[in-house]
Amino acid sequence: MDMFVVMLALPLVSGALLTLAGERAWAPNLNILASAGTFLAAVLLTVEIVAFGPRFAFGEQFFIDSLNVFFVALTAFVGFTTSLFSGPYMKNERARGKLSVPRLRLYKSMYQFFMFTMLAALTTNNLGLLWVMMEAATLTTVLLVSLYRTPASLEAAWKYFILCGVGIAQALFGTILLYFAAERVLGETGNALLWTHLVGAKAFLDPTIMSLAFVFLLVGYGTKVGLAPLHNWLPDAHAEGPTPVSAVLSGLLLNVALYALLRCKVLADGALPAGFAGNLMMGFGLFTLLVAAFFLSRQKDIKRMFAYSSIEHMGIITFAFGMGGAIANFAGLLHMTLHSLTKSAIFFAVGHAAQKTGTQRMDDIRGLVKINPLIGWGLMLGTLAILGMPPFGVFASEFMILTHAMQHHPWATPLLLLGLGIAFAAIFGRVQPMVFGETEAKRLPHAPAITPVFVHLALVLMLGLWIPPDLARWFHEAARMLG
Amino acid sequence: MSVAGILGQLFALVLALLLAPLLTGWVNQCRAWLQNRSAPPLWQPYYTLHKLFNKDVVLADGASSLFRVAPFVVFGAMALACAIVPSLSTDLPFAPAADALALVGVFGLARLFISLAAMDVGTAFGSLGGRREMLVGFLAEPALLMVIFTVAMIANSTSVAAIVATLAHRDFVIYPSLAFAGVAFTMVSLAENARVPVDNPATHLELTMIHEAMILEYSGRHLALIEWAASLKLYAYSCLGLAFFFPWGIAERDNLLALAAAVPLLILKLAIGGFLLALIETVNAKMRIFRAPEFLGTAFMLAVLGLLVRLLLETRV
Amino acid sequence: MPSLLSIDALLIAACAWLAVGLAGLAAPRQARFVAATLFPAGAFVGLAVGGVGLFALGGDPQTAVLAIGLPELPFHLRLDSLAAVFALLLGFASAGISLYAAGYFRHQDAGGVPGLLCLQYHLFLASMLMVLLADDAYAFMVAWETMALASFFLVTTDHKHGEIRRAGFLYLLIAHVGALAILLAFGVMTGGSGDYRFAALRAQELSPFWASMAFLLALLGFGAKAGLVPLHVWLPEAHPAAPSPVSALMSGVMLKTAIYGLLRVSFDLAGTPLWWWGVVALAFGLVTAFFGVLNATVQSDMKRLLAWSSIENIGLLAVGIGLALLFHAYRMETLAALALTAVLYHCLAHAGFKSLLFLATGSVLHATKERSLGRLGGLIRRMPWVAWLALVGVIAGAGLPPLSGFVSEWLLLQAFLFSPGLPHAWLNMVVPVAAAVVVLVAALAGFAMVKFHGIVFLGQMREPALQEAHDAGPWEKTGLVWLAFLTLLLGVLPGSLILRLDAATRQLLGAGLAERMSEQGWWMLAPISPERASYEPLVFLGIILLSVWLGRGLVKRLYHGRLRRSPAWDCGYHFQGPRAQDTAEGFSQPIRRIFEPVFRMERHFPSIRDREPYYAVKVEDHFWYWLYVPIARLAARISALVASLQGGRIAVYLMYSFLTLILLILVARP
Amino acid sequence: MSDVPLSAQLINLCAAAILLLAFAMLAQRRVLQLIDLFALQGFALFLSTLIVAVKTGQTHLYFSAALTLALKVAVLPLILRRLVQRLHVKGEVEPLINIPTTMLVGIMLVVVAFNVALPIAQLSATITRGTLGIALATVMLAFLMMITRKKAITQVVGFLAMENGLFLAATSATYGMPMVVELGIALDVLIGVIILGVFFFQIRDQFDSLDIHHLERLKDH
Repeated sequence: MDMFVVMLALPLVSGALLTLAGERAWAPNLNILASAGTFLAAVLLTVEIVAFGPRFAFGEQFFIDSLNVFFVALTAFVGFTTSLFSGPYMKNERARGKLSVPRLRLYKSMYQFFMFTMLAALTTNNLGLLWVMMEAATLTTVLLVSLYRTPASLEAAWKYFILCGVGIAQALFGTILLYFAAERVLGETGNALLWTHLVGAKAFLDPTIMSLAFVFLLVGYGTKVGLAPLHNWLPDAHAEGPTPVSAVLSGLLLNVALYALLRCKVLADGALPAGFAGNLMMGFGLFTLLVAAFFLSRQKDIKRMFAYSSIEHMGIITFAFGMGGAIANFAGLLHMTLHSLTKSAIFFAVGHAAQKTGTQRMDDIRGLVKINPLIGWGLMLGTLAILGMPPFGVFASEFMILTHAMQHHPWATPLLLLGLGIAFAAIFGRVQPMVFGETEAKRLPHAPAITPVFVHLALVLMLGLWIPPDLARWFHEAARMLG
Repeated sequence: MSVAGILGQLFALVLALLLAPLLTGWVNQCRAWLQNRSAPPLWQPYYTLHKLFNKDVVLADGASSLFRVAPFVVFGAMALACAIVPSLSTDLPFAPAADALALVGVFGLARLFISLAAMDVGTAFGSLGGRREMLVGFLAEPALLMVIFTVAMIANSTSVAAIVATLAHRDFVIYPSLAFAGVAFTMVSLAENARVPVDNPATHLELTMIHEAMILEYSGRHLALIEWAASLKLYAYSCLGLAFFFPWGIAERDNLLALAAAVPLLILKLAIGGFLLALIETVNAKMRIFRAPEFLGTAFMLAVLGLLVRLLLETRV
Repeated sequence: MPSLLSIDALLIAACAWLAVGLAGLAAPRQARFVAATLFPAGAFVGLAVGGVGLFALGGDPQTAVLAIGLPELPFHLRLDSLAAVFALLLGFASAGISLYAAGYFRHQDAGGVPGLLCLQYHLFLASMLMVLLADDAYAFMVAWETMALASFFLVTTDHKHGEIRRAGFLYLLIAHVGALAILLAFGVMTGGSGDYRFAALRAQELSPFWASMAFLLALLGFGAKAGLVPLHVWLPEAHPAAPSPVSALMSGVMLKTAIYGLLRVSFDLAGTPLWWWGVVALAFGLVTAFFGVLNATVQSDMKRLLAWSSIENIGLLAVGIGLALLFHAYRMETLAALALTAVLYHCLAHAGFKSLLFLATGSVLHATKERSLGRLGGLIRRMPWVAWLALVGVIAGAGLPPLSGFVSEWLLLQAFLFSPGLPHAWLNMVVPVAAAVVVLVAALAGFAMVKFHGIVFLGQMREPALQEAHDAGPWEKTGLVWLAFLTLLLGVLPGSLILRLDAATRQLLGAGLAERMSEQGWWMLAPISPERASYEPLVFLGIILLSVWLGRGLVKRLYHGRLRRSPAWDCGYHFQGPRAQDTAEGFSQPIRRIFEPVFRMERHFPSIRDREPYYAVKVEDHFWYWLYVPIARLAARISALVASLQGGRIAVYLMYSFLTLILLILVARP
Repeated sequence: MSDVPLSAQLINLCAAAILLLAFAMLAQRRVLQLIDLFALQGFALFLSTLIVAVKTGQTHLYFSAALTLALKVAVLPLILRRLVQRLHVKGEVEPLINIPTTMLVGIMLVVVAFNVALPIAQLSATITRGTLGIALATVMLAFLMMITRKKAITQVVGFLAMENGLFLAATSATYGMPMVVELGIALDVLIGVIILGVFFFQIRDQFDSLDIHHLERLKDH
């Protein structure tokens, strides 16, 4: 059985099933089961790729190499843990009367469709299809963001839809330009959008067209990544949607958008003088980091704050890839991985915390360790991890990024440190009083799923102290592919 | 370390223990004369000590063990100080035990204990006295150390014996820095020994006193030891001043004749010093306690100035 | 070649600490098990660490590479003499503190899960050990930040109180900013080679400018951890907030790791120092010491008083480092060794007596539930053990002979006495005068210490509840006695230890005091020559003890030993109560008056018209208002400006995208 | 111009018509007329795609043309008109910036777009190279329209107009994207519009209006 087909088919089929399922008793379990199956298939696929090297699927339309297979595994993993988390979470939401049964159904099916779009976007070999899947991902998540149908969630979803729609339209224009450039080299064979062909011909692509194409792609996918000043949709969407959605938005969607951007950067690097794409990305990255850092201190809503934190980290990662080179790319990939794991863990903890206290306003959340020590410590450790405190792994990647920047772009280091310092002050100053202190506890009807939080954090801790050699090798290979 | 040296050291120590109350008595006598009072006998301090030793110790109810230990520690510290300061000879086997910096430490240790003891019983006077003593101390101590710095830089040593040996037996050179240091030292000595204008040993007026306030609860042998220690302190300071600024006549190593000559010379110098002290106490008025920091601050500044003069004028770079 | 290298032994010790900590998680709520089994085990490991440190002093540097860390940069470890000195400090000080903690945490009922506390505590110890062993920037940073993190959790153990949370936040924030500066310093020191092993940093030849940048960044980073003014604001908040054993660990040991880092960078990694580095360190040190001690004297909370006193001591250490750097820069290596020995010795001394004092406050706190000096007093009658052992710490803290504090101060002043020999036209005049400040600081420290001991332990009890106080338990006593013993040992036998410290100075400077000192007797401390200066604490102590003993004996023999008790003299006014004693504020009134501009004071004076007249004084830190408040305001202003980006209007958002696009199209040309 | 084949001339004409319609939309205040103009633009797009298909003989371009006709000329305007009627959107659309200024900015954008496209067009082998500039200009004008309009529904029309511009670029300038991609794009657009429709109802339920100034609550300022 082709694991790749299984992996893509499972979410698609179960999504359809869940749409039809109605409120059957097995529906939540199907959601988890499908996610688990997808994860399993992804693991097997990863093993296969690691063992036998890259491969195609569906003709040349899909291509799995060492760069994307790991993202596939990561996506499937976070998708799986998020589905675990969302089980009790959504039940509690239902019990609190925030969601009706049809909405729950919508949530589950859209969740599976979303997973499908993510996995398809990651594995497709066709840059046009990549665009299509990104757009589809937007569409599925728009419905998820507006799930509560509150004025605020509608507004957030509307902004998300319009801004990302417009943004991604620019990416389409960029893709068309790319096709335009590739056609002149590869001819009208229909292969002109296939990555495997493009990458071979990248040195012959016309620089004038490619520079314009890259600008459009950067603005387009950059909107989705959340680069400032294109980020405005992101905090709204994260704050107003259900927490599992925030977790996958931060943990997966941003990664996939960045992945798309990276693929484009490789082509641009081949066609354009060295540093053109990289400098643009470095500039955006730094600007994003600083803007997000200053935004952080003004936040009152906990999910909104962590959304800005995601923007901040996307800035760091973009900066890292902008620098390029083996170490920086390695660090960027590592940081993407760690950010996904950590941020989703944080959102899990935040979700439970917000449910327990009945609010997302940080000033009203106090004494989480008293309410539930595991949630409290999960949030505390997650926050410290995302802030780059050793021994958690985020520090490892930030260390590599910082040291690489010091070596090659010393001017940027003070700015990076400024951003990190301000972010630390802002986030930690907010989280600490929430975790500690006194409170009146309240029990929830369904026990929270804490395991995903600590599984994620344990992985993050491990990566800070020890990166398995196989993983390191993969990172190296992927980093080399990125140039 | 010779037998003669050890004997000389012991002799100096015993002499200090014996002479110290006499010096106090002498100063009191001079002061009485200068103030047109009829003087107490020269031996009065000895009578007082004897009387106090004979009396029972009356301990305040709350007094702790620290209160009882303190007089002995203070006495021991002062005895040590007297043993280190060369009064007769520079051949002191104990001298390496503590140099001039450690000497200041000894005084500090005594001060710490007496202040703590003062606070022990928990009367208003005691803590007031302890606080004021520490106030005087933290200002006087640095000034004293700066004086020692100046002198130590001249002698290239902090060992008191070595300093005296250098100063006494070198060709006569005028050190302007020593003038500053001398004035500062005098001011510090006045403060440290609870003399007018900083303190008045003869009064029990609560608003002004320092030393007496601290020992208000002491009686019997404890008080005797403290009074004796106070005399020893005055003696030690006097000898230190003499050693630094008028070192002539102090015997050198293995010179018994000089040692024999040093004793009368020392007594003479102490007598003159005591008279001058009485004179200072007579012509000055006790100042308000809040002026004391200014007084001692001046001493500190003068000492620092002395050091600067030493560095600026007397060293060749 | 020994079968078990010292570095392996230390690694095993670190693992043992971790294991002890994790064992705490196994039974998180069983205070008795955690306290009576795990903490003594930790103390035992501490003793072992100290012993290994002592053994490794003077040995050849040993290295190890662990299989963890980054793929290109696994953890490099190295144990050399400098690290050994601090391992010695860590081990022996923590042994006493852990023993004490075994008793203290047994009945610690307020706040904190015992098992969690145990984990954090031992993680803290293990990470400090790893800081000392780290031989590459990554390992160092990981250990350094883990140490900060563990201590942060310990500080916020009792997180019910808002002020403790704020203290913890401030602490971690400044520690983190400092860590970023340290990281930057390492980055600068690589000189663009990208090699972060310390061996590579050592080999790197830096231009004077970059070397100076590295030094200044290190001073900033380590200074933030150590509490150099103006980065000290967290210290008087965080140290008192922690449970007392933790305060002891932080003040006694953790601050020294910052000193270790500063020594490591400025003497070992950054190359030959420039002369003005010394001046910078000296200046910061002087300001810190002076500001610290003045604030120590005016505190009304016993633990804050000690915390400020720690700032003072850090200042003195920085002064010593500055002096050593100055001598080192001018190649006067023996004198540099003298100053450096003073620094190392003071680290050890301070670790002993400050831990002792903090633990004593722990006992007081435990017995009385009271930290404010205004409500303590007379505890020597209920807690004689603690009071007398604290007196040992107080004497050492006041820098008085014959205890440990005096030795280092004495060495430092000796070093100052040589500063006129500096071959620089004005340094040789200014630096000796700096000694005046050091001396003033030392004298003021005495004032603070007398205030501490006198008001807490002596006098009458200011509150009736204090009658209920009880002395420390056996574990606590053992810990206190151990630390007092160390303080005494360091005080009376400096010579032999300084001979061992020689290995560290020799490693950093290529010169030491040993060859001169070994000529003299072991009881004697004469770093340069006995004619120049000498100190024999044992003789010193002997004379004092002898005269106390002789005095007692003789007086009893010649006269009598009679003793009566009667009420204290009340001047005929028998309404006097404990309230008539000096308060903490009253005691320090002269200091506030003399040094008024140094403090930011808010005073309320009673007036005739007041219905209920009262006097109040609040002393605050100027630096808070000079430095931190403006920075916070600036950040808030920028944030407000940036936040206008997110104005809520979708049309404006679209315009941002549009303008970005247009701008890029027009500007970004290959 | 005589050496330019007729088909190319026709395509250029269609492209020009699309640009003209884009300007007209920018100037149009009434919602229903705006939708009409959008449908007209879709028709022009259909024509140009058809001509390219005929000229090049690529079958999937016929398919594209059919899709354009179905979606952009028939279905989408129909849905939009329905929505406007069902939701009782007022006829007048008050722009945020007055129309003459908008037009002025629009002209400048066209200049920019042409300038940017010029070097690329010179490289192009296809005869319809001028259309790339026009497509870019259309995209930008649509963008401008979205920025300056207050109603949610006009923003959507702007969004769709932008899609038209992209489609023009995809078919005319490059003679069509691969089939899969075009299908995908079309599907996305369709789903998007359906979701939008759902949205409109939700928004109106919540706010009793489709004015986007209700959607300005989430902010940090």
